Amino acid sequence: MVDLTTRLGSLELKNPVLTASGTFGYGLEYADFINLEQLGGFIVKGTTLEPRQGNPYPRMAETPAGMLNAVGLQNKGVHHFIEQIYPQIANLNTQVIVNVSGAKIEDYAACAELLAPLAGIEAIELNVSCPNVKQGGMAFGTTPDGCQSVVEAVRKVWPRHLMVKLSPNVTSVVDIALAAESAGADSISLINTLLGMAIDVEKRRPMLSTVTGGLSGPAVKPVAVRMVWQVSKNVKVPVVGLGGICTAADALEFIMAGASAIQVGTANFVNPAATVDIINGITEYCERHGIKNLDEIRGCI
Amino acid sequence: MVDLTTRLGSLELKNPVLTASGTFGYGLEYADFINLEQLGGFIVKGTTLEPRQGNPYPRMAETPAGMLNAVGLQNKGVHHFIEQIYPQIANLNTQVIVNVSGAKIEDYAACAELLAPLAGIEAIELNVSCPNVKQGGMAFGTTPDGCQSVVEAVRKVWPRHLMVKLSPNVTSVVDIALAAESAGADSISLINTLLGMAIDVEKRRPMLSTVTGGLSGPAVKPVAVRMVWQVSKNVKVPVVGLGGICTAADALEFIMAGASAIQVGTANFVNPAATVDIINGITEYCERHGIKNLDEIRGCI
Amino acid sequence: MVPLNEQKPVKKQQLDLRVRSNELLPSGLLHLCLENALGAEMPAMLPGQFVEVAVDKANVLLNRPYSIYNCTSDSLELLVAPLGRASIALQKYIKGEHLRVIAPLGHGFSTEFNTTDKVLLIGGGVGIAPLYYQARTLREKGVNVEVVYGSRTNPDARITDRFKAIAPLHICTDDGSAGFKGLVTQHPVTQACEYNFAQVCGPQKMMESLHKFVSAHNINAEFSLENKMACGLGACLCCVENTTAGNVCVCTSGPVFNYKELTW
Amino acid sequence: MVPLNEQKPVKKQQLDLRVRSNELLPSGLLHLCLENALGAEMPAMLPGQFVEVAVDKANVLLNRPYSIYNCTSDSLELLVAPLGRASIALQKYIKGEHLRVIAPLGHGFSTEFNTTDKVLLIGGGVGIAPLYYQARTLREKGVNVEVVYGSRTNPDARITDRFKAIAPLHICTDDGSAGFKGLVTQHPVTQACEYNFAQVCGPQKMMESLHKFVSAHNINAEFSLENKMACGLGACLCCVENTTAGNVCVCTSGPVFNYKELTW
Repeated sequence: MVDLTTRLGSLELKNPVLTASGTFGYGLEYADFINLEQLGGFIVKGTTLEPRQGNPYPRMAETPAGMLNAVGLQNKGVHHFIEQIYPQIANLNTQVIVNVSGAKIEDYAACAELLAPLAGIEAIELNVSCPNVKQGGMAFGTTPDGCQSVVEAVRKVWPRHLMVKLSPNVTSVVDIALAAESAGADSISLINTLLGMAIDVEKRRPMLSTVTGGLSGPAVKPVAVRMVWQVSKNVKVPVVGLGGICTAADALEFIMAGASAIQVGTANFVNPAATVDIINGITEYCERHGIKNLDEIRGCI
Repeated sequence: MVDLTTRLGSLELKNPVLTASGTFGYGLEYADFINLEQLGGFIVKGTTLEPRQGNPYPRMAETPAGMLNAVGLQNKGVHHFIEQIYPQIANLNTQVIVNVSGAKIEDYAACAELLAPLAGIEAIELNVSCPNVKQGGMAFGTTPDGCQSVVEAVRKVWPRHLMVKLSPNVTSVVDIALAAESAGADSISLINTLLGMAIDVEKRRPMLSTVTGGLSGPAVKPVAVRMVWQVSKNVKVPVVGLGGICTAADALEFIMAGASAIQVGTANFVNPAATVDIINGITEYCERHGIKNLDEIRGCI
Repeated sequence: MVPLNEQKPVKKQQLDLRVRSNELLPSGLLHLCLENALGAEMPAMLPGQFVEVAVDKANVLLNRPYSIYNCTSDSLELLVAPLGRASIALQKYIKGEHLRVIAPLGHGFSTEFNTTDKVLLIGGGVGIAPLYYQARTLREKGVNVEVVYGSRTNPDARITDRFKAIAPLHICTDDGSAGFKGLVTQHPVTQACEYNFAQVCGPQKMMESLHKFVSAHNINAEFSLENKMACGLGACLCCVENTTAGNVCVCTSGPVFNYKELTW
Repeated sequence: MVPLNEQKPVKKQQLDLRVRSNELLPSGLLHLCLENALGAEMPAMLPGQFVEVAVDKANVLLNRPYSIYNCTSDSLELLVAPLGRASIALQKYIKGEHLRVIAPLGHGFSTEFNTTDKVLLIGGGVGIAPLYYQARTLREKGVNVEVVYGSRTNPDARITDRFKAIAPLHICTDDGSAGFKGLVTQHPVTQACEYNFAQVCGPQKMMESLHKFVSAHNINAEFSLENKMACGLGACLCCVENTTAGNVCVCTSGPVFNYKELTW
């Protein structure tokens, strides 16, 4: 019997499969396709203190084995989440993690503080890496100091598990991860999207209203696995890997590279049951290889 | 009539299509498939002062819309190039550019100095961005200071066109480009490969002998176009774009993003006539759109 | 938001469908007829809803949204303009081959009307596709419906015959090769305004000019949009339309919008 | 480097080939027969050389190298083990479909021998593929040749019959279901050493043990390697083998190497 139970420090997951913020709505969008309670957990879309309209259309371009997006954190704000969404998902028997984003340090902290009283929200994921907002977002994620200051501010007001999501658009992701860890992160998730761009050469204009956007999907997986491997060898807190995971084999790559858990992102757009397929695939792999617990292979590279 | 003649400062190309170093051998490997003199030019494989055996096998892994390599600059050294290869390609009516790599600044300079007397070699490309050698290579390409010191040293001994090839594995590629420019680069080429990794989960081991390697191919194109766009908006010297170019449309994306010329890399492995197909495709595009000279669309984004 | 006639949400499903027929029509449109590979009934779908199709042969990452041309208890028909990489690859699917389809998706056209209502369906190009299923549905409900179909050139009899069998069809062509020569907006039936509800699907330019027209004449209308989308489920937030209620997802709040919601 | 018998370089070409037949043999191997889509003659290829095939249906980036099972003036035959993504997708190609093929590539087996020479070809699994073309070539030159073919289980008659028609064939199977039960190294014909040249293609483990054997018995031998490669043209430098001359490309210096070059 395979036991997929996964511990991220204080946070217990029934299996290592989470969903990436911004690819799974509030979970409810996928309830027709899967039983949400089968997941290790799901991370709801980037939530900010104030509502945000996001960037203008067009926001999406498909690229080879990937996609660019420029959503720009469209969301109805943390109050909407607390009042309208939380009651619908609070009682699910799975971890519901809120992705917290912002443009200013105070906004991150205020947002986290508002979430702190919510029973059942055992973790937030701090998005210091969104490439699609002009201020904040990725700016905090590209220097150790910037990262540290946001994490410290949120650490003061958020009492439970604090996951920090890093940008890959840096020279040394390990330095940023160490800064997040020293500032009190309980886990590190990576990678957010790579900054990219595409042009419609027939129309001679950018594919995105914002010109540049975030690249995700299978195309980025090799970069993501590399960064997860580098970071997990250098921090003590658990690492959550994401970037192009579509199959159980993809998920296992991240786990062997050192990830304690993984997030499924773009694949949710292609196959709404991707998460459950991956959970089943990991179980099947473990049975075939006589693995009782993922600790046997985690970080084996 | 479409005129594809391209000027990179002092360097004149009959069209903007070059080949990326390490993907086209010494050109001769492709002579069965294309007429090398149809190319704007070709950049021969990374050449170092001393011969290098490169990294152990396995050196390659295919990834979604991309490939990882860990060749590690295997080459027979600059003396071999000068004595054995140069005589075979010197008289071709196309630009032959030598990619110069090294582990130490003195090696770069010594290598460039040995090439300086070679008539017909109008340009070298300085590789400050190879991810697959332990010392040097990418290390020089990830800080403005590192980049500047290599470029300055080579600038002193290399009298003709000096192209500097940058790594994408940095927080701000513009800062590196500006350093290269201020140190005397005549053009900037980018991107070299993204540092990536892949794992064989059935065998539970890395796909590459070196664990990490350089990611190339269509997967990286959005990152490359973005960086070319950023750099070309910020430097005065011409920019040469590369990263996943397989078709004329891909090449035109880079040109619209601001590239003066482009390099075809991984596509040479898939279609040995890719370069000529791209040249023909650019001409066809220009005819269809009534474009007489690529200046009309260059940097239009 | 001006609500569309209320639509009970239908459970979304991933379906394993099999090609029953796949035919390239003379006009260049592709007519694809799918059946449930498992022999089960096709789930109920509403006119104006759409489906997402995984076009494996296209070597693309994302599924592609196509509107529902027709749907019965055992078949789903699509009418596709093979212009993009995925839709071109759709031509390669032959009878018996399988396609993974997510359906039904989105909010369709209003279908509840009074006997005094007169509905005009206006389609341009491949935008005619969802209007057949809508016309059929309205006729089955006894609603008074006519159709204006704009096409660059003489449209496929295979398409027009189906419409003619159920409702008056008015054809416009750009080149005058059939019916009225001119744009759907200029067609006498459109201009006469003897209808109190228009339902529209077609190229952006056509829809914008019709939006102006119905606004000026105070005719209630619905427009079916086709913004580029990644998921079709309301998760990716890529297909947003800037409506009177701000940016909303075309895939879930639409693809059909009341004209008063649109800020064109 | 110990030179192979001299081979005049053959011009490499990109070919548009058409599937003449594609059959999955009972053993699970795929037998693909291709013809020139332009009606032209197949370019001359040497036994032991290989081709690169663009398997579009596999949705992979790189071409795949396959050894040449047989080659005539109007056909190219491949024998493929459908285990990887690309080779599995090769099964989907039906008669009349096209494949882009780059050929011929690499340095093949030696074919110039004296009448006193006795050549033993030893193949394991799908490694038997290039040995048929080699056996045929040697027989046409009147060279004395025998074949040892190791297979997990009873091999395909479609393969063995072709060999039997031209040379003595000795079968070994792991499970004893046909011929000698055991490894090719253990086969009496291999052990007897009544040959002065061995040409080998098969799994790495088998080749290494034969390398040890021929080295111990001072029998001249050639081994065909299948290192992972990107281009097949000597440009990517990915498929290197660490030989006595250092890292050399299997795609151009090989795939066939003399045993003295190999550092196993």
